[in-house]
Amino acid sequence: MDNNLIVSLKNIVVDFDGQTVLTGLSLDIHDKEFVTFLGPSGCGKTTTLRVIGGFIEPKSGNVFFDGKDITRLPPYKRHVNTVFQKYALFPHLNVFENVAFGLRLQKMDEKELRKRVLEMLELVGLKGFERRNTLTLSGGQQQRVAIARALVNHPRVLLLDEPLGALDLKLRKEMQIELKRIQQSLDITFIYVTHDQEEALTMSDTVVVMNKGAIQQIGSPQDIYNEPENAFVADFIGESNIIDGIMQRDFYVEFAGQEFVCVDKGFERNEIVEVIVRPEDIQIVPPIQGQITGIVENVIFKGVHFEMHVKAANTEWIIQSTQAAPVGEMIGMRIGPDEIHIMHRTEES
Amino acid sequence: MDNNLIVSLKNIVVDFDGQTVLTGLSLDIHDKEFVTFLGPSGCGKTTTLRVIGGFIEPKSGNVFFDGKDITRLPPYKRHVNTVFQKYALFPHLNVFENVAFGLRLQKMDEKELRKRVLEMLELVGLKGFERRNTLTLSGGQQQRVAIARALVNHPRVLLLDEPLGALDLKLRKEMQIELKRIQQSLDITFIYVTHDQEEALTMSDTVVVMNKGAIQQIGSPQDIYNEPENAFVADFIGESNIIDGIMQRDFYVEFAGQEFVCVDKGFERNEIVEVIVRPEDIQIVPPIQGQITGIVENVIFKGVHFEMHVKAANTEWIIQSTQAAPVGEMIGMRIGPDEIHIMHRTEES
Amino acid sequence: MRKMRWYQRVYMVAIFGFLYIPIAVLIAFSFNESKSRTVFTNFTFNWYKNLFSNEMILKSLAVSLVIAFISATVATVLGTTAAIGINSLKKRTRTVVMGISYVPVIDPEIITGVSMMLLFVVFNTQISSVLSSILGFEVSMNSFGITTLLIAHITFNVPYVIFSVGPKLRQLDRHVYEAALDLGCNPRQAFFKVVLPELTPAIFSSFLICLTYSIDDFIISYFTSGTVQTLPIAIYSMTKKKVSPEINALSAIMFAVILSIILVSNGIDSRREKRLSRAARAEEGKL
Amino acid sequence: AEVDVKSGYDYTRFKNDKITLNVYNWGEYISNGNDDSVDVIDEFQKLTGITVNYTTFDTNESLYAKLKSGGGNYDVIIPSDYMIGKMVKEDMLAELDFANIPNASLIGDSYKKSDYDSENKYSVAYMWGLIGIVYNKTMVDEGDLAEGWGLLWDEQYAGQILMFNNSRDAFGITSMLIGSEINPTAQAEIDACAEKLKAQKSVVQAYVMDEIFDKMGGGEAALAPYYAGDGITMMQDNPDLGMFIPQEGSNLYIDAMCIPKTSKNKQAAEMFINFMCETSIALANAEYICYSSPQIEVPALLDEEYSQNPMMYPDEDMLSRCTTYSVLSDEINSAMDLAWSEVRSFDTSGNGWLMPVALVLMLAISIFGFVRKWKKEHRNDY
Amino acid sequence: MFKKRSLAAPYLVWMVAFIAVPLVIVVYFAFTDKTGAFTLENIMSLGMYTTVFVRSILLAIVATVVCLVLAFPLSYMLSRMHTSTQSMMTMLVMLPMWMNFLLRTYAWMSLLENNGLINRFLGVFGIGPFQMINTSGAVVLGMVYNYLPYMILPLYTIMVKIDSSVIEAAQDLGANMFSVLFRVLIPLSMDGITTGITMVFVPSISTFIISRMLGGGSNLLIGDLIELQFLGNSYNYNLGSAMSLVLMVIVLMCMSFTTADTEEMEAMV
Ligand SMILES: Nc1ncnc2c1ncn2[C@@H]1O[C@H](COP(=O)(O)OP(=O)(O)OP(=O)(O)O)[C@@H](O)[C@H]1O
Ligand SMILES: Nc1ncnc2c1ncn2[C@@H]1O[C@H](COP(=O)(O)OP(=O)(O)OP(=O)(O)O)[C@@H](O)[C@H]1O
Ligand SMILES: [Mg+2]
Ligand SMILES: [Mg+2]
Repeated sequence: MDNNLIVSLKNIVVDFDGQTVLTGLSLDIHDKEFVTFLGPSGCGKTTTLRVIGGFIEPKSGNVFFDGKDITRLPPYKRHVNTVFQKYALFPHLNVFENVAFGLRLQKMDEKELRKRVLEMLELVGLKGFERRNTLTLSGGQQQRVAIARALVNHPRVLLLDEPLGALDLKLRKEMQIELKRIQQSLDITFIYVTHDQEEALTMSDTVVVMNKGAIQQIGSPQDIYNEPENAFVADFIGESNIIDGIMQRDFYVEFAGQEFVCVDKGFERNEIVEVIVRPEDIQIVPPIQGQITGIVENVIFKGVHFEMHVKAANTEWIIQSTQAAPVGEMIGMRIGPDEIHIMHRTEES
Repeated sequence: MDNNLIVSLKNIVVDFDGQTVLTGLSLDIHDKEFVTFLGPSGCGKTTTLRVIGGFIEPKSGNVFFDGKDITRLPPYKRHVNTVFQKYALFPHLNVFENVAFGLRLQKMDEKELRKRVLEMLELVGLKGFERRNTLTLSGGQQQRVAIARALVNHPRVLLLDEPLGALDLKLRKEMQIELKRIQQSLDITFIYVTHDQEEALTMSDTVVVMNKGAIQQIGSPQDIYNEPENAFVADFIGESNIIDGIMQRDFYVEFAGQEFVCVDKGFERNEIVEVIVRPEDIQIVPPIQGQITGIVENVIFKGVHFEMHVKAANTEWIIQSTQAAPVGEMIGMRIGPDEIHIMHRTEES
Repeated sequence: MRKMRWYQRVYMVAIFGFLYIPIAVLIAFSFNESKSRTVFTNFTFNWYKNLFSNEMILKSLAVSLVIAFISATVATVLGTTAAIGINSLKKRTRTVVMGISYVPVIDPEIITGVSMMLLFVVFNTQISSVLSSILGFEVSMNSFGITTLLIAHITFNVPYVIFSVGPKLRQLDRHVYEAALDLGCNPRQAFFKVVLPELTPAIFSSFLICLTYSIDDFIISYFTSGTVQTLPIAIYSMTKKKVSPEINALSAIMFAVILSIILVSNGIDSRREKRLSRAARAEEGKL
Repeated sequence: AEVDVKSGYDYTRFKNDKITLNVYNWGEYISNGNDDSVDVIDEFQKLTGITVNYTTFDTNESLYAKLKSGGGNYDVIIPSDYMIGKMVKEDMLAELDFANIPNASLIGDSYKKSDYDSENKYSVAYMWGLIGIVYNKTMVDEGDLAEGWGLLWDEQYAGQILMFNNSRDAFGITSMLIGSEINPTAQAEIDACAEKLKAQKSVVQAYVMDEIFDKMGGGEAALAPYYAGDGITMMQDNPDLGMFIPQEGSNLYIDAMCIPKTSKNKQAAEMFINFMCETSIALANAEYICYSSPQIEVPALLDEEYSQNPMMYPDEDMLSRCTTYSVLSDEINSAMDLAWSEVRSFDTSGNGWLMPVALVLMLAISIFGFVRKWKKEHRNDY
Repeated sequence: MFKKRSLAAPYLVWMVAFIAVPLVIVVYFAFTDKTGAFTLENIMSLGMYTTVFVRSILLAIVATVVCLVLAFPLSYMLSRMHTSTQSMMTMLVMLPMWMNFLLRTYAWMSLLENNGLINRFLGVFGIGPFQMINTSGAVVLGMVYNYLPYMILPLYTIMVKIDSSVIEAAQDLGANMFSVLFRVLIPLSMDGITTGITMVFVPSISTFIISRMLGGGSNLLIGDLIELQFLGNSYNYNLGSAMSLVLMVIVLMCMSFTTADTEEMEAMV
């Protein structure tokens, strides 16, 4: 086992009323990492987090913390703190007391406590808000209080469940940067849950893509974006053209009626595969130069670029480009070997 | 007056409790157009729509419909139907009855009514949902019911107040395309309200950008994006670098300590102006080739591209590019004459 | 929101007039010198003076207050614990228990009063002797009085507590409780440090509700009071006799007290609300 | 003001026992300190150190109901003649120890050993009086007074007549009108009275007891039968009022003080009774409530205005025409109650259509309710 | 969430002893005679009082309908006011309820009497006097006055939840005032209407104070009858219990039609 592992999940299974929500999930999280669980609604992200936090006992499987099995430990005995989706601040306490809550339970000496709380409030940028009622704070500020309240206990691991879900776009961007800064300055492990792929890509060291209670891919943001392991991941992270193809032999794939050179190998001969091409990776060229030709059906101006829907080889292709071709025109499309991602077919697709 | 005008607003002023919300707004809307009101929250978009719908009587000014003054006409006598922000479906009626509501009021013959309603449900893709309780529908489905309910009356103009505001991203994209399709297939006028710039750009024939109860710019999506008339529009539509500059003479502007060639003229000599540059319009080049040099402070992977924050000439620049420069490196930036947009300074900025 | 039309205003004024004219009449005639309830002769404060030397009224007021405080306190404690307990019951049992709890709320008061009275009668005549012989000492309510009144008042008050605390308990953000656990509270500590403070407003307001219901109750007390006179019973016996404007004086005082309590509590509330919203707005402005 | 009590009686022996006496009396039936009168209860408390919990009832029957239910542990009650008899019969009253009530000797002999308490063991008379008719001179033609009790049935005064809200008095009056026995012994007599009472309903404005003070005093009604003493009190307050005793005769009632068996403070209760028989107290009460006192020393001390009032102290001729209520047999009693309820709930107008209308309405509501519920359940089926 | 089932125990004991058992006793008394033997006579003899029952039901229905008609527009207006005004107005609606209802009813006596304020006032214009007190009309008026807030509040509570945009949507689709009222407003406030109806109907049908004070005691209601059996002239527990039982059944029947579920009840408490 890796030495700097901090949290390990081994074959976690969780049932709710007979319905399996986590199907034997295993995962290792390293110390000081920023790990993000990414996945569609209902895929089990929150559940996984609650298993780590101790709010749900898995039906089977084990949770290890620092090498020790903590599967049956109640939440209040774990060195893990949580920032809840809707903050869950104590409404009857002011900002200072909210943050001091955990320390007071430890019966910390008042002077030390003051120091720690004020320090933490300063860290999250809420100096001077100590006496404020939490209800009078804006969403972003409440979020900071929730973070300070969790961090003041010096947890080894901080769990964050869609902490920015309720904030508007602008505030969210700000807080993303802020959170990343806090994580780096305190040097602790963050386990972060979101269903926003951009957020996941922006902040994480490691992204864990989940679907239907199972892990689809674990990797760095760029791995996940550029080398999705299956169609689900590809589709979930950014828009994709997903086409059926036939792997003729190593480095050669046929799709849309053409043979393409690619960089993948190790498939069976003539295996039916899924070919994934990002919309921005398709080059528009004059029809004669194109590997595939198609007719532009629809052009949408998206500001930074145009999005075109192109009918070619019986498939609708999405192409993003800074240059628009007029609707109805025949265009050629070129795809480089690097831009072709080949995957085994999954049942779902 | 234009022949195919359908709705005209003339100098509309609306007060709420003495606070002026619309400050003499005038606007012409053509038949069969897809017009979008775009603006930040509280700028008066909903109010404008409600004036057209007849729910608010303006303090002064007139509303014309097909050339007739309808300023004092109650809502139920206008040939205009509305899709409300929160759908406002009748909770005590099922899907069929919701859609049939308007027709029943016209005492339409039952057979004809059934036909019309089912037709409309088919159009919005809700065939087979007739007997469902509206509360059991998903957001997108409710939205469709609301649209069907309005459209079944064959209005000349359909008003839509942030109809997609409550939907999640994916559903929203789907519905955008759907709405556009419906508008085109029925060939009626849509007046659409949103505060999402991408949505506005994607769907509209004409975008009306509003701020503080006044119209800032009217134009096609591309006009608005590429030729913003003022800094507010530029900033609101897409991300922008907005820098103070000095217009030295026609076609020459100085900013960030450099003189740039530009395509704008007609400013006073040495007038202090605002210079707007889109993040994707800045080219990264080796430092010696750059018009400006700066140091990369921060790189964020955004999937399609990287976003860099670059400190140069005492300003923070945002640059979007598919190539990332590493943090801390000195880079050069080039901006072409076409990419420089120059505006008179407004008090606000 | 549109301005109200004139006929809407007239309507509102008419309804509120209907609601308040009797009270205005009561109060006006509390200052009437003569005993007449319909002819105003001269202005005087005498009835107020008399009121405060009317031992019967003062005594029954005291009885009412004592009963109200005790029964409200007991009902609040009993009801709050019950609400928590009921909330943890299984759904079936919960429905049954809640169903029975509704009975005093739904049932006409007269039936509650009568049934309690019958219970006490049966207890006095049949059960008390049996109980005494079993327990070996005398168990008897002897006759109706403070005890029976208290039991009756607690009984009709408890459901109100359950129904105002219960929903609050269910609305309570589960995550707040979990946050407390997360920060190191054991379940017991979490209850007292987080859940209970959250419930306090509901508990307090249901205490106030009990207090007012209890002070105001006539019908149930009427059947269960025995020799004890609560204020409403005293008022009832006054309305039957030569009516003296002391009653008017009493109602004027009660109205003033209630009004000022409401105004004060409302004032505090709205001032706090204003402060909160102002602070929130200021924050938004800053961002 | 200090009141005089006869010496030789130790009123202070319970001073330190923290005793509370529950006294249950008719409304407006004691001198209470208003209008410069003596506050009898207060004087008693001051004198003896005993606390009095004084409450009131308004009919003999409600007193009986309250006592019977165990609803009150009263120490002194003041029911009327026939009710005392009933209670004696049902063994509800305690025998008095007259050693503790020496003043009982001051009660006139004609108020002892009456029919209701033949051995004079359970009661000490408090007041007595006749039932008369109170009328408003501005509303009633004095010539009509000759109609006697029939005046209360006179269509002329429809809607301005008040009537007793207790069965015994209502039936008593009626029997005097129709000339039957005031203490009925047969169902037929009761039925006859009940018929008459039903016939009266259309002219009656309201059935009341003590509310009469308010209503007659305020000129709300023209005619009302009531107890003579109260009538005199009303006349003092409103000079427009007059009162007379009909020539047919009247009921002579005696209200007497008793101690229920359940009393826990019998000696103190006896002390209270003794106190009430003190001349000064009896005088104060008689002056205040204007009833006739059975205490022999009182009449002489009363103002002439009172002592010469034929309403309070009628002449022998009148007295000979007056009867006292006696205890009725159980059957007659319950027959009377039943008849009375029937009278009260009897409605001459419109009960033909009331029933079907209500039924239809109820039915409509139920169907509507069912349909709604059914719909609601099905709406949530999805 | 914090769970502890045992906390319900004291209340359960209390509930059984003081809510359930008394009702059982009422039923027991209703079916026995004075000696404790089973009998149906009590129930059967109620036939004699049909008129009283019918009258009570009728008066209660009239009062309920009047309350509904008066309260509906008012509640609607309240629900469309600014939030700050709303809370003040609901306070104003509730305030009279805090006064002892005996006192309020008593005040109506002064107003309605033959020499009362209303007749005096009308007398100034040479109208009247009218016989108002001691009539069924006065009883209904007393009920309406005392229980009107019970109708206003549930209606108001349900109406604030009706989004203005739903009403606007109806107008938008061509509904004029009447269509809006009957096709949208009334169906949507149905829950409030039924709650209000129960809250007015139940106390109206069982009152005995109002009929005594304003009805002059000549129009007996069920409440008066029951009171007569327990604390009044008649003194017959068994008959009284039978009457209570019937009243209870009437009320429960109405409840079963009107109140949909427990949560609505909670909302109204
Ligand atoms: N307490 C519960 N009882 C029953 N089912 C539950 C419970 N909590 C979660 N579930 C179910 O478990 C599944 C996973 O839920 P979970 O909350 O982990 O999803 P999530 O990935 O966090 O989704 P979201 O992005 O919507 O928060 C869902 O299908 C949900 O309905
Ligand atoms: N009924 C009203 N009473 C008072 N002020 C109002 C009312 N309706 C709107 N306003 C005010 O009018 C201004 C414009 O409101 P409007 O609803 O038109 O904004 P909007 O552009 O639709 O904003 P959003 O995107 O948030 O819906 C706001 O400042 C708002 O507070
Ligand atoms: Mg979740
Ligand atoms: Mg809006």
